[in-house]
Amino acid sequence: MSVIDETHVVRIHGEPLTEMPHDLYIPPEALEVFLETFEGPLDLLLYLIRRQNLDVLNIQMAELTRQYMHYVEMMHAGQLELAAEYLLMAALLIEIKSRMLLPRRDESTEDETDPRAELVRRLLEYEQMKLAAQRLDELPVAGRDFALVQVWLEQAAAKRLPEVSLDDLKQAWLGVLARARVNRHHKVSREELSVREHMSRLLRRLKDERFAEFGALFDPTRGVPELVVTFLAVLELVRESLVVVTQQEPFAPIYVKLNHADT
Amino acid sequence: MQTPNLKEIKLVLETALLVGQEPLSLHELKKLFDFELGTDILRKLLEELRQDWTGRGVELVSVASGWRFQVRAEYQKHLDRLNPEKPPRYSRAVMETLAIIAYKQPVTRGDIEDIRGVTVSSQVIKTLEERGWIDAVGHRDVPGRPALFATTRQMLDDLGLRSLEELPQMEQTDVNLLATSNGHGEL
Amino acid sequence: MQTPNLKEIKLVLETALLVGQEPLSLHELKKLFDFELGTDILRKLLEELRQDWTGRGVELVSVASGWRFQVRAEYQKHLDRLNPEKPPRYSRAVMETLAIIAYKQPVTRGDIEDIRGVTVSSQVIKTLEERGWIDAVGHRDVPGRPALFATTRQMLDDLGLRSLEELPQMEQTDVNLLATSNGHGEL
Repeated sequence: MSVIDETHVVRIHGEPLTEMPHDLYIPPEALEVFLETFEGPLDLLLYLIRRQNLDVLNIQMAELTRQYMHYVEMMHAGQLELAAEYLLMAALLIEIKSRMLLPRRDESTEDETDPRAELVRRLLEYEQMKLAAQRLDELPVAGRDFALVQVWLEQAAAKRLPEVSLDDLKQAWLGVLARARVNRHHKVSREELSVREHMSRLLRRLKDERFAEFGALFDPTRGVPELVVTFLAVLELVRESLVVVTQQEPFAPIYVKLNHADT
Repeated sequence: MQTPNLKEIKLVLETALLVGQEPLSLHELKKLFDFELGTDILRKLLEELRQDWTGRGVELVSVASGWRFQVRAEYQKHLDRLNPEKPPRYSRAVMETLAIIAYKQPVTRGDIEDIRGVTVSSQVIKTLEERGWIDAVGHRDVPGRPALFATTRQMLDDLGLRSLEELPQMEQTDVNLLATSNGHGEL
Repeated sequence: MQTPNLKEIKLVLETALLVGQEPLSLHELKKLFDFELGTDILRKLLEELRQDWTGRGVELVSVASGWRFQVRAEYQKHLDRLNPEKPPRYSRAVMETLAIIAYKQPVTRGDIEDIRGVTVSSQVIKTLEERGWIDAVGHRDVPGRPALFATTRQMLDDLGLRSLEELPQMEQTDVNLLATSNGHGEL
C-alpha cells in the first residue's frame, strides 16, 4: 500500500538528504532538521517502517542507545524537550524488546498481552490521523482556494442614526427639571417658547447678515402676535446684551447688530 | 495559446466582479487573462454584462475607480430585514442637553452645565451639532464670549414639529409628580 | 399585503445570497420577506437558482450554516492572477491537531498529545481558535479540568461541508510490524 507521503524532504544546507536513516539513528548534523521535519517519534517510526521496511524491533538496540546518549550531551537545552520524546520512544522500543527476550511460560498466561500491541495500536492511530490531516488539507478552503461572492452593498446609507421622539425629549426635560429641583442650584422657570424661538431666529439671521435694519426684522404678513413676539425677542436679546440697537440721530434708521459681532 | 471565446471571457469578468467589493478598473480586468484583451472588446463585454443584469436585484455600475456589482436600492429593504438592528439611542447626557437647548435657547454650555449640575462634554455638543440639530447662533457678551446654542429647523423637521411652540408643554400633573420629592419649588 | 410572484421572490433570494459574507440559512432567507414563505417553496426556488447558475463562474452551494455563492474551482485561477498572494497553508502540526479534534471530538489537549506522541504547543491551539475553527465546548471532569475542544460550524463552512459526516473517510491501514518481527533481534 502506498501511504507514504512526500512531506519528508530533509535538507541540510539546502541539499536534500538523499540517504535517509536506515535505523533510528539520526546523524547529529541533521538532528535539528529532523526535529523539524518529523512531527515526533511516532512520525519517524512510521516513516522508517513504511519507507525503509525497517523492523523497528530488530534494530541494534545497544548501538542505538549509545548514539542517543551521545545526542543528549550534544544538544542545546532548547531542543532537549523535543529530543526527549525521541529518547522516550527509543526507551520504549528497548523495553518492548527486552520483554520479548524474556522466556515466556507456554500458554499459561493468555492475558499477558504482546508488548508490541500497544505500540502498534498507537502507530496505527497516529497514522490514521496523519492521513486524515492530509485529506483535510486537500479540501479547498474558502478564501484560500476559492473566493466567496461579495457584492457591494451601500452600507453608509444603511447606518442608522438614533431616532428621537417628542416623548423622549419631554422625558429628558422632565428629568432635567426633576434634578434641578433636587439640586436647587438653579431656578428653572418656564418662559414663553415663542419668544425664545424668535431670539434664536434673530441671532441666526444677524450672524449671517452682521446687522439688520430694525424694521426688516418684522414680517407684518404673519400677523400681530408674530410682530409682538418678535419685538419681545428683540427686547430680551438687548436685555441679555446679545444684540445692540443703534440709531445715529433722531428719525435715522435703527440698526440691530450682534454685540461684538467681530467673529 | 488559444484565445477563449467571448462567452467564456464574459463569465470570467462576471465572476471577478461578483467576488470583489472594490471596483475593478479596465487595467485590472485585463489582468484576469493570460492573453492580451483589447480595451474595445472589454468595454463591449462590460456593456453586454450590464444589460444582462438589468431587471435583477444586483446591477453592474461604473464608478470612478472602475466597475462593480452593487445591490439595487429597491432590494435594500429586503436585506435590511435580515439584520434588523435596534435603532441606536442617544445617551441621557445628549437627550438632556438637547432638551435644555430646545426649551431654554439660546443657551451657553455653562447654562447647560448649571441646569444639569454636571459638566457637558464637547462630544455631547458635537454629536448634536453633527446631527444638524443645534448650532451656535452667537456669543454671550461675558468673559470668554461663550457660544450660544439654539435648535435648528432640521431638528424641528426631524421631530415633526412646525415650530418650537409645538414642543410638549409640561402638564400640571407632570409638575406635581416632580414636586413630590420636596414638595415645593417654582418651575 | 400582496404576495409578490415567485420570479420576484427568486430575485430577492439571489440578491441576498450575492451580497455574501456569510451563508444564509433557510430561517434567515425567510426573514427577507414580510410574508410567510413556505419551506417547500423556498427549497424549490433555491434548487431552481442553483440550476440557473450552472455553467457560470459562480455556483450556489449548501454548507453547514446555509446557502452561499462561491467561485467555481476552474475560475479561481483567473482571480488568482489579480491577487497572486494566497493565505499560506497550515503546518502539519496544525492540520494534525485539527484532524484529531475533527474526528475524535470532543478531545483535550492531553488526548491530542497522546495520539501525536508530542507536546501540542499553545500556538497551534491558538491558531485554530483564532481562525474560528475550534472552540472549547466544556471541561473534562478530571484533575485540572482540561478544556474539551470541538470543531465549529465555521470550520465546516470554510471547508465547504454541510456536516461532520461529510469529512473525508478515515483510511484503515495496517502495520506488518508484528508479522515481520520475530522478537529475536540482536541486542
